[in-house]
Amino acid sequence: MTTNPLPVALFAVAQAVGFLMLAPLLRGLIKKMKAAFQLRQGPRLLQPYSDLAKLLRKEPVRSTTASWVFVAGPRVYFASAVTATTLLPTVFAAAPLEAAGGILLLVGLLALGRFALATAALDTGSPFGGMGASREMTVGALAEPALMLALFTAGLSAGSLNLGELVRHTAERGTSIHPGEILAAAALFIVLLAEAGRVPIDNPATHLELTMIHEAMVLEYSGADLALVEWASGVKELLFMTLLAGLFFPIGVATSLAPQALAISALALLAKVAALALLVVLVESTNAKLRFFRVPELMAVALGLGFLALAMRFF
Amino acid sequence: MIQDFVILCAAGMLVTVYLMVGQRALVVAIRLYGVQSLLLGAVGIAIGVADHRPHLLVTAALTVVLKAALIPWFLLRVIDRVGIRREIEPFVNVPASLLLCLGLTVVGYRVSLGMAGASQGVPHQVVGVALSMVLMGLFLMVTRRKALTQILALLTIENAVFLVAVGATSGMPLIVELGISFDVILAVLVLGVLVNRIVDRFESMDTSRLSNLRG
Amino acid sequence: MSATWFPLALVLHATGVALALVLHRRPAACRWAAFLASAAGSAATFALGASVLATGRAVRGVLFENPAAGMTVGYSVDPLSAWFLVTFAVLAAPVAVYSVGYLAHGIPPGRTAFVAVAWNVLLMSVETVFAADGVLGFLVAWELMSLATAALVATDHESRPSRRSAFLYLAMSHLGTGCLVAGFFLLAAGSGSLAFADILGGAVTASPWRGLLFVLFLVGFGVKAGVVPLHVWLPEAHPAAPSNVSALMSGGLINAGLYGLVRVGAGGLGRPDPGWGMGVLLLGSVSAVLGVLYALSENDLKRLLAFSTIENGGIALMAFGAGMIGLSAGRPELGALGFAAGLYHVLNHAAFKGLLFLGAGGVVAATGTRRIEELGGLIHRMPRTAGLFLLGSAAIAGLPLLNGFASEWLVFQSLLRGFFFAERLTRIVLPLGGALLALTSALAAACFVKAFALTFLARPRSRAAAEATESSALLLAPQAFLAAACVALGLFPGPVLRVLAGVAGSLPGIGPQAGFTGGLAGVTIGVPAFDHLSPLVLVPAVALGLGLAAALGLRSARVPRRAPAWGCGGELSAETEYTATAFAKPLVMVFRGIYRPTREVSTVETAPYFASEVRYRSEIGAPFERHVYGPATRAVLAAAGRLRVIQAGSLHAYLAYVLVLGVILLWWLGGLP
Amino acid sequence: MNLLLATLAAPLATAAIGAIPGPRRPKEAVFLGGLASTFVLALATAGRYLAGETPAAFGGALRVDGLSALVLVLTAFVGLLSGLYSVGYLERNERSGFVSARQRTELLALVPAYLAAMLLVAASNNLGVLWIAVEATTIASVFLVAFQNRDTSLEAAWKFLVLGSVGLAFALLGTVLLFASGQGVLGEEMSALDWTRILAHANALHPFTVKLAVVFLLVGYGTKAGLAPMHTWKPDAYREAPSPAGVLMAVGMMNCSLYALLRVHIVSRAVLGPEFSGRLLLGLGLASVLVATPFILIQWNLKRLLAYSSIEHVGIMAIGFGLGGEAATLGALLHMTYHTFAKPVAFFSAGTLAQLHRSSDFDAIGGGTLSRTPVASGLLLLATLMVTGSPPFGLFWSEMTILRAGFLGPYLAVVAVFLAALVVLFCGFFYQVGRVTLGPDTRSSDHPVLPERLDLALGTTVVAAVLAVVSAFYLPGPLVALVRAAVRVVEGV
Repeated sequence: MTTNPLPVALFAVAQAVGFLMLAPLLRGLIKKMKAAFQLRQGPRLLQPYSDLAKLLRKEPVRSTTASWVFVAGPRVYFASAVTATTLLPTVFAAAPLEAAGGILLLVGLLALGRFALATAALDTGSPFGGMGASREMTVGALAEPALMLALFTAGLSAGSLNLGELVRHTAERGTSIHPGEILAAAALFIVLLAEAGRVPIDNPATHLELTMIHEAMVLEYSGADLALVEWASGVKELLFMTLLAGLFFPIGVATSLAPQALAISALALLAKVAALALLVVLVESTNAKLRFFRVPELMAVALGLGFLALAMRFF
Repeated sequence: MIQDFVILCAAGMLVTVYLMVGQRALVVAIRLYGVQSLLLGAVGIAIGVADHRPHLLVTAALTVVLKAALIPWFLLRVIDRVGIRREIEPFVNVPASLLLCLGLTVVGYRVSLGMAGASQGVPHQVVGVALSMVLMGLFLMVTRRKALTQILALLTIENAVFLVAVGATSGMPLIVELGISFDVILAVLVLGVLVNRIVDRFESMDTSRLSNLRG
Repeated sequence: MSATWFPLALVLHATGVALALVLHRRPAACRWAAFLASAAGSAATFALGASVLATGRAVRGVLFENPAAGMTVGYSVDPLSAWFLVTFAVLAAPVAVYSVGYLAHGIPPGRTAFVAVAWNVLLMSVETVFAADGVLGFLVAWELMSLATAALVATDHESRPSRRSAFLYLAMSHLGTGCLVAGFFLLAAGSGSLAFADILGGAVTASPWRGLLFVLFLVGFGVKAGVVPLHVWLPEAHPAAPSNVSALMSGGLINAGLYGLVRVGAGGLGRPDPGWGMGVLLLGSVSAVLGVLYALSENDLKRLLAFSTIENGGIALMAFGAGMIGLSAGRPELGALGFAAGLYHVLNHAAFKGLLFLGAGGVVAATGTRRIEELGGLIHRMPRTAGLFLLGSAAIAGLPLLNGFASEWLVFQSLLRGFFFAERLTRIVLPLGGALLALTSALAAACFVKAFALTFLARPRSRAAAEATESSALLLAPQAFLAAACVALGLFPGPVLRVLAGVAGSLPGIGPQAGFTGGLAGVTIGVPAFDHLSPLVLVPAVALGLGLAAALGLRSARVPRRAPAWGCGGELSAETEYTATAFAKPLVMVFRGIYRPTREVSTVETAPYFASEVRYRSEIGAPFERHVYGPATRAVLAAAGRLRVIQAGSLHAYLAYVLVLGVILLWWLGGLP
Repeated sequence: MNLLLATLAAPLATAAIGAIPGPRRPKEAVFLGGLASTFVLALATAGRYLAGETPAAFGGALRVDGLSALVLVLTAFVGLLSGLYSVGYLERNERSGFVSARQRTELLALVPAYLAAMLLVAASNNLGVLWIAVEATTIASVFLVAFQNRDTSLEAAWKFLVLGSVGLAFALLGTVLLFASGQGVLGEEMSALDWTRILAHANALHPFTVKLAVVFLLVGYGTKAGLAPMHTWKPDAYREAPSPAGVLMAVGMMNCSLYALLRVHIVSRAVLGPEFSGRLLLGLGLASVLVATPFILIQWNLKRLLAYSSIEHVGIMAIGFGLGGEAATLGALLHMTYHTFAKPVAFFSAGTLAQLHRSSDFDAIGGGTLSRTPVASGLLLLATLMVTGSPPFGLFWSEMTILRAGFLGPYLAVVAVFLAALVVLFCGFFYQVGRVTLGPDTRSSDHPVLPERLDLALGTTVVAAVLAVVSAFYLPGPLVALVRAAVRVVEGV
């Protein structure tokens, strides 16, 4: 890890750009795999890129009651997601901006994005926005303690809450088969489903007002505003998968800057993310969406898993 | 000999209180009070003569004149004016009252055992009687409804105090005693005035009706 | 020089009192004179506090003597006092300026002098609470503080809720004061001295009363700090007062309770027992979670903020609890971390809660209502207030780059850091506390999305809201100041923590080991680094992200098209908007075990199946009021009512008391040897 | 002429002149002049004492030591305040045509007579004189209680007199028993009952008889002081007595009966050690504080509220004396001093409210008096702060002193209960006063309220309030010296 500002900045920009570039691909991949499960052909793998490009060109329409908050929401959401990616070690066992902070800052940045988007959603005067915001904040509030417990389990066993430090520690130690950490990974996976708006918590494909959460929140967005939201959501999903992979399955993470090690690490990461994507698809395809008021129970399961993880890991 | 006489008189006073508790006619109660005061005077005279204390004779004479004559006369006058002759049913009926008074006497005597010179008898006996009389007087005030009975009970307590003063101390300083006697008379007069006003206002001497001020 | 600051501050406040009395017939002059004097007094205490924090040396002096009782009241500003004085001044000075503008419309002109007097007395007493050097001065100031606050809460005494809250506040405070009197005098009985330096220096380690003492202090100070279940007065009293006073109460007065807890908790009674820290942590967690849950369900803007105060007091307590656990485990550096975290949060809370209450005050003044359901759309009419309120909301929600995040981050550290050194049970309790803190923080975010968005965004839901006008500069400038404080405290935690290391180091149980280092670049916890935080590093990253987003949006969004939001074919209006009740509904349903909401739906049907009117009514249960305080009050009153028979008007009964007393005493005498 | 005798004679003469029918103005002038000169004479007497003399009269039956001097000054002070307020009170009633010429004469005669009797109590050095003086106060005050001549006044007067007489009979029995305990030691002349003599022969007295005597004396004078459970006459009497008399009873008489209790306590301590009477006082005091609590919570009348407050305060002082030790005694005597300053404010402001609303019942007054009679209501709130022992007022300091001493001593449980009761009392008192003063002005126009004017009565209240506030921050040096001298007397050092 270097403290010289220029390489750090370059590293950060590179990682952020990498996340931005790959995020639509992940979306496309999941859609494709889901389609395959349903024996459909589905959209092409790169379709999300085209969607984003088109949306970015389109003229946004905004509600007459909306204020600057409505405009700022997607931008802050986007910026927070992009910034969050720089706190994460990916290919190399260090995060570009690990000097800024660790797990807690990452969670904080995600909360900032959620706060911004939920606030903005209430600016249109449409009941959908309010409904979505309310539900999003509910799920978020319930997911956060579970997320924290899972992350604490990892952090406390590594002796540091800094992600770079943490991944270096786990990389040195190798993948743990300690049941505590497996439970923590499971809790984190449930949180991932919630944060990414996946079945059984949310359904990214629905526009039925009684079931949507995230979609309701962003219903009033169009054009570039919508593009930013979609893109940032993709980044967030990728970020969670990377986090899960990095913390609990550190196989292949490069601990040196040797090109070979980096290449292996990159490939390993892609494979892990793909595997997680497949897992998500499996879950999405084999489960029905839960009724909204059953979601807390799922979150309670995640919380319980997190707690058990902590208890098993340290007692 | 003198001691026996004193104790006899004291016991007589106690008996008058028992009799007061035991009946309900107001006139009889007043007369009993008169007898009681007379006995008190006798105690004073006996001790005064025996111990050669002339001032005791003065107070004894005062007692007889005031308490055996003047106050009963004044109270009888009040009764005549008001026209009420009997105490109505007390809060505690007569047999129970007598039983309770027996208990009060036990309490009084138990304490008096600790008095100085308990072995010699007089102070012990006198204080025992006096304390019993105080408690019984208070008991009378608690259980009887007529204002007049309450005054009588109060006077009984006063007599008990004087009994101690005479029997256990061979007399308070004269000037103090005179002051006290004067005050007692004043108090009785004021009480009498109040009774008159109460009767005028409420057309009754039943103090249990005076219960509008609560809480 | 610094020796005269404190008396000077008191003199300035006293001048404020005098000026207010002299000018009571001229409200405007009275406002300016009294509140500027108050602000000057706060400036003086700030200067004093800052100088003590800079030098680390305590400043002492004598204030008042009562020769008849032979009692002396002095002051002694050590770093801990200085920290609280600075915190208080940072809030009180801008609020005083705000008051000049706010009171012009917030209260009847005839009561200006009253508020100005009570205000200055309040400030005087709070400052003396923080600075008192002994039990008596402390108790005097403490009581005066309660009385002045109660008077201010009752400013609008014609309204029943105001009277009720003032009384409730007074009663609860007095309960607390009773505990403190008992605690202090018991404590003093051991050493014979009433000076804090003697009795709160950690010398009573061996007293058999230690546990009882701590409980007494916990209750006594806990009432003021709004600790659940002693908090019942807080959500009533804070909103009932004029908004400037609410800001001061929420941001400044609960600190008095927290101050006391630090004094006794951080080694003041000797090394804490392990149970104390656990108890404080537990109470803190419960306060934080319940506080934010009730805040979330609240539709009265000021009550919402008041409940959130309970939450933030709870967060500070969690940190203190972690610190005490550290101390009892013999790790002073953990103590330093926990207390520093809590103290940092106290300062931050003063800044953002002050900001939010002042903003709410502006809204109330502009619209005449505190009900969120009747607000909305104010961002168009009051853009500056809205912007500042949004910033405050983000800060209180614990979002990065702002101060709420910085201190909550530190509280997390104090909880998790203790994990490595704790005994079996605490080992699991500490991370669990962390999870509860996460929950609190996330719920706070939801709560303040609601508070801000439903108040300021979308359409106005009442005529008053539609016709509101922006607050004057006199109201906005203090808010801007506090907002700037929120940003600065969020971006520079390092320097703040360097100061706090000194404060923590001055506490009797801690000493110089800090367990954290702070510099301009950021904060580092533990050696080797357990975690670190450097918001400044993040600033360019976030700026870059925002720039990128803006650039991406620029291509199409230069002149966006405006259209009414889609209403499924119908027309959207203020009535169809998502309401505050609806916003909180999912969480209310999730936590219905705690809320115990009641629900009442009645329909008026004009024809079968066609309802002309549907009425919906839902209420959140108040379990402590219903199950603890209500029955307790009723029981006391019922007992008092039953005792009425003592004085039933019967002379015979009265005489019987004397008889019974006489018999008892004589019987007892007769039994004596 | 003997200064002490002059102090006692002045109010007596004033009373005699007051009893003679005559034109109003000159009579009032004589009345106020008499009370003022009484106060000045009392001050002079106390000054003599401070200068090192021991003013005495009647061969030592009257004698002024530190405690006497303190009580003399405080009582005369209250007498003067009460006198000023009496004139204002009569003037006000004149305006509304409530007072008869007989009543004026009665008030102008009884107030100084009552005062004279109280001063005699304070100056007495002799148990017999003490008893006679207390009896005299009873007789003087019973007419003040019956003053308004309503049904309830008669009832209150009757209860007051009967209970008072029982108490006095007990006290007399106690006095006689004390005398009996020193048979053959004290002698038989008048001075045998001087406590200077009793104290000098303390070791020769028969201990058990002294115990018996102390019990009766404490219960007896406790009745006059209004210690529970002998307190029951107080609320009735306070409600019925006109406010100027009320304050004499609540402050002057309370101080004087405490004086009597203290004399007993001093004797008892000399003979039996501090525990015996100390514990009794502690018990009676605690009972008083506890008894006052529920009735303040459920009170329905402003003046009865003050009566219960007065029961509370006498309880506090009894607890202070009972705890013993220099600190607690100082606390209790300071409490007496500060109470003397604070209580008149409460009585006068409450009296003004009652007079203007023509009743002291809460129902009749209604809420929101602050908007109808702002000055009196404001003063009542101020007085509430003082009386409930809130800082920075004096009673806070004295209560703290007592509590501090209590927590240092062995009676922790008693002190804890006491403290808890104080908390509840504070809340109850504030609740009741808040109920009257705060809130919207809901009174209907059918029952108009007399307008509040800055008349003599209200002026007196303001002056009393100013004095009370000042006293919290500054007690004159000689007064402090008197308090300290009284502490020495009580503590026997």
